[in-house]
Amino acid sequence: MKTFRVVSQLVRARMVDLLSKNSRIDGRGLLDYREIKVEKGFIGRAAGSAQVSIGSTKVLAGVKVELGEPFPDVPDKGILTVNAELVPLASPAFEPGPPDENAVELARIVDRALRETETVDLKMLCIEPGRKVFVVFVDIYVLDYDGNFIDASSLASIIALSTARIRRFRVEDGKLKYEDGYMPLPIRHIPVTVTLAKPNDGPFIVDPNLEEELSLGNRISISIDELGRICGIQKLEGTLSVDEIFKAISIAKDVAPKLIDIVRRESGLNV
Amino acid sequence: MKTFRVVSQLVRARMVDLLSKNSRIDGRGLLDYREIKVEKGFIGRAAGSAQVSIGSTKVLAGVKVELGEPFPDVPDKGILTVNAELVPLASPAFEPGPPDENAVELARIVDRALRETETVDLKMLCIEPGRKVFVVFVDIYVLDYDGNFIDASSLASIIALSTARIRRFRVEDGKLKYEDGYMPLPIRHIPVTVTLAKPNDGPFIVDPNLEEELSLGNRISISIDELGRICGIQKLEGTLSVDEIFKAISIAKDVAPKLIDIVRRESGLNV
Amino acid sequence: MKTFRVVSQLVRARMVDLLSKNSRIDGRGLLDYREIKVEKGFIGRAAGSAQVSIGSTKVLAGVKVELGEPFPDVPDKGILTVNAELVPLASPAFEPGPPDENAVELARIVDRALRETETVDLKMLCIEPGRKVFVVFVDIYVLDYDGNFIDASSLASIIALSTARIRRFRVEDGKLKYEDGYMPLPIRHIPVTVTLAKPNDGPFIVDPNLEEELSLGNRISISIDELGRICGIQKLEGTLSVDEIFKAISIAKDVAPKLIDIVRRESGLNV
Amino acid sequence: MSSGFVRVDGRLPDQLRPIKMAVGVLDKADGSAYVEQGNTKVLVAVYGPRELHPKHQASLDSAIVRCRYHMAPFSTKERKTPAPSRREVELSKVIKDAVSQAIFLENFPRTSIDIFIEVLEADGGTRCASINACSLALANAGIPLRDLISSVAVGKYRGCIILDLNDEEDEAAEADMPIAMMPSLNMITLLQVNGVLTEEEFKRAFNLAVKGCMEINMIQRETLRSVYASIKGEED
Amino acid sequence: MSSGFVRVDGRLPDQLRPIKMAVGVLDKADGSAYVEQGNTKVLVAVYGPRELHPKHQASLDSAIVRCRYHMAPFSTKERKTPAPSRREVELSKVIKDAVSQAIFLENFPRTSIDIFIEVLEADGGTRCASINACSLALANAGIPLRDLISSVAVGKYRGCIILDLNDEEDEAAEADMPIAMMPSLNMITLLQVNGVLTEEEFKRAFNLAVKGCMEINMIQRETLRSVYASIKGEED
Amino acid sequence: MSSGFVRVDGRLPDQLRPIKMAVGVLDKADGSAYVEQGNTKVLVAVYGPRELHPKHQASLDSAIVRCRYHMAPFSTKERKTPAPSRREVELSKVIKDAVSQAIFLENFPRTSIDIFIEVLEADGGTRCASINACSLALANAGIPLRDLISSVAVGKYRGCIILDLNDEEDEAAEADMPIAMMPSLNMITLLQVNGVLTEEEFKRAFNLAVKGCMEINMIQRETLRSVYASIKGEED
Repeated sequence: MKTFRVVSQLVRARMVDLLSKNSRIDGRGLLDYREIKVEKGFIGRAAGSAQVSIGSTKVLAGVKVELGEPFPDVPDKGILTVNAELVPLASPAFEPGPPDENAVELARIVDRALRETETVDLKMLCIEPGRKVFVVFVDIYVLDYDGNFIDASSLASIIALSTARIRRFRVEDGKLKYEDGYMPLPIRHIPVTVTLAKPNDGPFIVDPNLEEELSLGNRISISIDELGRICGIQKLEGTLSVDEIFKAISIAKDVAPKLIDIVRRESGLNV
Repeated sequence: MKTFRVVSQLVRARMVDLLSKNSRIDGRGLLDYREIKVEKGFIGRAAGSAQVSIGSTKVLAGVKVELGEPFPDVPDKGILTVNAELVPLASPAFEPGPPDENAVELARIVDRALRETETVDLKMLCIEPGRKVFVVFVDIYVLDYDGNFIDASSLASIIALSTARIRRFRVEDGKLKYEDGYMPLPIRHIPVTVTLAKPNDGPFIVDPNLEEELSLGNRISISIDELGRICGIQKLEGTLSVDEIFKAISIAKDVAPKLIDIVRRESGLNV
Repeated sequence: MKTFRVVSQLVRARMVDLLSKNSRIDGRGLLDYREIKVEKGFIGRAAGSAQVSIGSTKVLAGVKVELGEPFPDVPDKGILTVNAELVPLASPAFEPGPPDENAVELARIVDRALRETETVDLKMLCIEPGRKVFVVFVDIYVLDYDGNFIDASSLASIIALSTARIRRFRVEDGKLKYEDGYMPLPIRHIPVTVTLAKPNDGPFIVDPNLEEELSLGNRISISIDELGRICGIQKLEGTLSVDEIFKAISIAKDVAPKLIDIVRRESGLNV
Repeated sequence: MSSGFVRVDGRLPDQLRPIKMAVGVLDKADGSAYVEQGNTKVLVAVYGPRELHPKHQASLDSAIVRCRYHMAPFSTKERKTPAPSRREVELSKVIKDAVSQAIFLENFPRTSIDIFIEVLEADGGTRCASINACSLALANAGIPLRDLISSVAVGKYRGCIILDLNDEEDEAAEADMPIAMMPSLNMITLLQVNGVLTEEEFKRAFNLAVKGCMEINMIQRETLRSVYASIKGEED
Repeated sequence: MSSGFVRVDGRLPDQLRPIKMAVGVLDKADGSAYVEQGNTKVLVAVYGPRELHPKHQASLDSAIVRCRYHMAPFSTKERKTPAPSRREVELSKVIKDAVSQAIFLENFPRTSIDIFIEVLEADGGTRCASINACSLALANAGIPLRDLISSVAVGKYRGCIILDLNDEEDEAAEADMPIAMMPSLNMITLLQVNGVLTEEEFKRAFNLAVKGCMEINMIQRETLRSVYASIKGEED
Repeated sequence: MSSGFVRVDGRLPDQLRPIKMAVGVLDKADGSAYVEQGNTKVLVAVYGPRELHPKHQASLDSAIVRCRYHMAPFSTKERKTPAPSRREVELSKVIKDAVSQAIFLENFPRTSIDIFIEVLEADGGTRCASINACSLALANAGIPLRDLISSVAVGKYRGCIILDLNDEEDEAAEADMPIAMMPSLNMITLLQVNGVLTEEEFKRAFNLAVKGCMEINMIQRETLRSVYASIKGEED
């Protein structure tokens, strides 16, 4: 990533000063997300898709389901694979080419929350153990980058997965038989990710915008599922004290249900 | 591609002035090719090969035929694949490395004319549908670049294909049986490509040399087969009016038979 | 490789002057190796491993043995493959990335001596001809580079191979059956490599350190096995006269037995 | 021409698919546009004119245009791997060649104008939709243009010349021919023929394509006008 | 906590594996360290602060840190191909983020500090062992540090919170959580959770990890002290 | 030596294959040469001395030589993929090392001399034919040389030492040994042994190779002389 335009010292000072008064540069409360908009299903060639905007950050996630071979060490499970691209449309700081460390980290954060909660029941996607399974591809496209692409990507991915429809099938003696109509993927949980940032001296905020990301120096992403369980943490830039980390988790647990409700509303998912 | 030595304004002005008098900087008529020389079959390890010189532009095409698997969507056909390399021997502007956009465009122009006319009868190259077919590799090597590598490559490719010899075979119950002696590939058509260029105000020429390519600004490649059919067009640099395009096609149709005659003469092909 | 710090003219002059008096800048005799230390078997996940230090040059070689398919042209033999990495820990001149020409040359020099002498009896590593064989991977890691990584790599590789242990197996009707315990790889020879260098006017030395490599200009690596046979030569930088080459071989034959003794001592190999 | 032949999606031979266009859809890009033609969906961002790194690639007397046409993995029937295919490399070049013609490059020496195209869904005509979107995105970036560039494909399908092929038609077509033009200047900036056509068929197809470009040009102009009007409205 | 639960290798839940540390193990690097935790073995070299090429990547007001975490082909159960995996790319980044926090980067504008990590054998906890070694190698290179960084993983294994997982435990664990901290400053510089934990489990695990880091920090300090002492000894 | 042993192609053990050489065969290159030895065909172009980009790779006190040995996909029995193999990387290096020795590099500081080799057909001895062609192409480019470099391989084939192996012989040989030398200076610039030889066999093989190089050198000189003569002729 190229360096971003530097945020001026003045803006940074004003931002920190406002934070000390529990207020933010764009008028939000400390623990408020920017407006979240969801548009789902508009990529007809994908099994599922969702475009999530958080303020002017915009992420499109698409789900494709194809046949493939299972991994040798888990012969009786389908495969889930998450890929992220920071396409150069989204920011003057993104460049064409294979995923850089930021794109890889993003994909792996989203992947881990889905994988560790067993959100997609991969056993249901096995056709012939050791030979043929369904492969679920989640492709994340960051289209417009104004900060916090992690939460937007995580949200777009779980909505795309939980609204995806594949051809109805059954398995008979290890053979795949398609039936009429469509069915959802077997989705068991709703993990979402909450990203927090803070200045060295000052309170946590959630959903940092780009200026805040560039200014505040300390950032952490926490994934929480609908049972309130921690299903992923990634400390990003900076340092945090032990107490600050406990505080961050407590905030994330408070905030996550709002994101989970969005997923439930968009998908009709009943978990 | 690195930038070429710039053609001086003087040369360019003189070139355009001459063109307005229906004359060219190297004395050719507007619709004349430079001298075309063909040397065929000199790569013994290739099934077919041809080196075509057009003036000092020199292209070597080689054909190899190997066994492979068909594409899943056309299980009963062999495979034709065209690859082009602008090797750094040919020009100070060419650099080592994987094919750049110019090499890819060249390969795809040649490929399209062969593929769309079904010049190689790929059905004849199927051995066991869905499992085993012959793969025909056409590899284009631009060895010396003094303009118009497209026509030279197209000509070298069709001559290499139509003079190629493979071991005589028959297919019995999906099994390949080799017989004594050699046989030609099943070649059904003779597509050739005619490239034209023109200044913004001035007439078309065919077969631009390097100085003309760099100076004239507007260029188009038109593929024509022995039936007079258009089997490929690629507008290259610049812009052309509707009438100019119709004019270009008309010229290409007039000029193509001379190239087709060369192919017939070299290959003995009777189509 | 980036350019190394240049050795000062003064050091170089002193070095050549000393050589003319049969003496070296670090006090060694012309045909003496620096101290050679071997630590073997310390990578538990490798079938065999050896770290060889020659002075402060340090190379770690690891051997892995896995199942794979034989090459089509030698269906009844296992596979030996040698890979070398000049990891950037070892020198300010090494950079991360795929092996450069120096790493490739190193791997191929070590590979050739092992392959041409049939040091590993690959016929013994065939399980089912044409389908299943053992693949022996030798991975060379140059960890600290103070000159002469070729001899150190060659020595580390043959010690890692000759001390490797794999699960005891037998083959019954083309099926692999594992038995209790471990067995060595079938090692038949002990090829080692001796690298020599010389100034344009002056005598040969063996085992040049980094300063000598950078200063002396002419270098050659000669591989010799326990039968005194030449099993590989690579002239590296510079030029040598015909007589000088004969001289170099004669020195290498004199010096090699000391290296071969080290291998015998470390491995208990009885060839 | 519309001789009773009805197409797989019910259109007449000379009928475009439904079109949606929008500009300024991205926040960070200097200009952007979104175009839908039938199910084909493309998003384009323009950055520039901006300083070029590395500098030795810059041109002393004009801007250079860089263009990347890229397909999202979920845009195609089978998932597309993200690494650029040869087809994408070629289309990046021909789109760049087509679009550059409209830009006053000499106004911006030593700079680059970077055009990034993402095909979000591919159902035929993606290069044409891309060019239409590029044109809007360049205008949206405030880059002065000789003319808007409008693009559409025609083809020969079961012997009939048809306009604006979708993917199903494209795959079965005897020939497919995308063109792009500057309608006011009547200049062609892209022309490709994939397939076999007689000269007479080519002329008919070409004329139909020109007619299609004119229609698309109207929609492009309307799209920009409505944005401009709304901006003016806001200013008032 | 050490409630009688005995682990695959006989350790108690809160027990570290045997640790070996050494510094200055490489001749050419500006600083280096070797760390063994159980069977996990890592070697780290530091080059810098040094001039940065290409120069436009340099920062005018601080050093930049570059870090490569790489696994030797023979370090893993199945041979690892030398090309960097996505996992290695991510770990390079998180280790860089963790370690940079301790360096006075502003002291070395326009330079790079390059950290090269080779995992020689991987038996769990490689990123933590790497961070421990980085810290020692930076100190060995004479680069002034805010604090040593100490790192260890904890995990939930069959319902029990355990310290310093080996590979067998890691693969079977319900959750795995590497942390790194600057113990004197009580600041966390790396924290990842892979797996599912309740908030209460997280707190227990986290506190155990902090305790582990403190133990490791003692060994790091002892390692540096003994070297320093021996150098002093030599000087005398 | 030529003890009645007859080779697969009917040659005597110490007999070269038929050789064709030509210089100035390419129009755009600064120097070029084409060499055939038996069925092996190589084409070489030289560009330079020319300015080097990026400049930080340049050397202040000499030219640097860059060399690419590359095989055409149709040059080999099985089609070769265009991406460079490890063998091609190694041969690029050893050919560069062999050829550089003849060039007065110190005459052209800050420049590069770029040598591009394409093997058009490979039937054994491609590196030697390449070196022979490089030498001619460098001379053709007007670059002053210490001496022409001449190269040939020898081998041990069914116990017999033979000269200038073709591919069939090479694959069956017990040892294969390419050498290159500057005959007037009697200096060896390339020497490789692939295979197993006793010291006595090595000496016999080596002496045969030197003899072969001398023969090739005559043909190289004749090739250049005839060109020079014809140029002189034209001038007259």
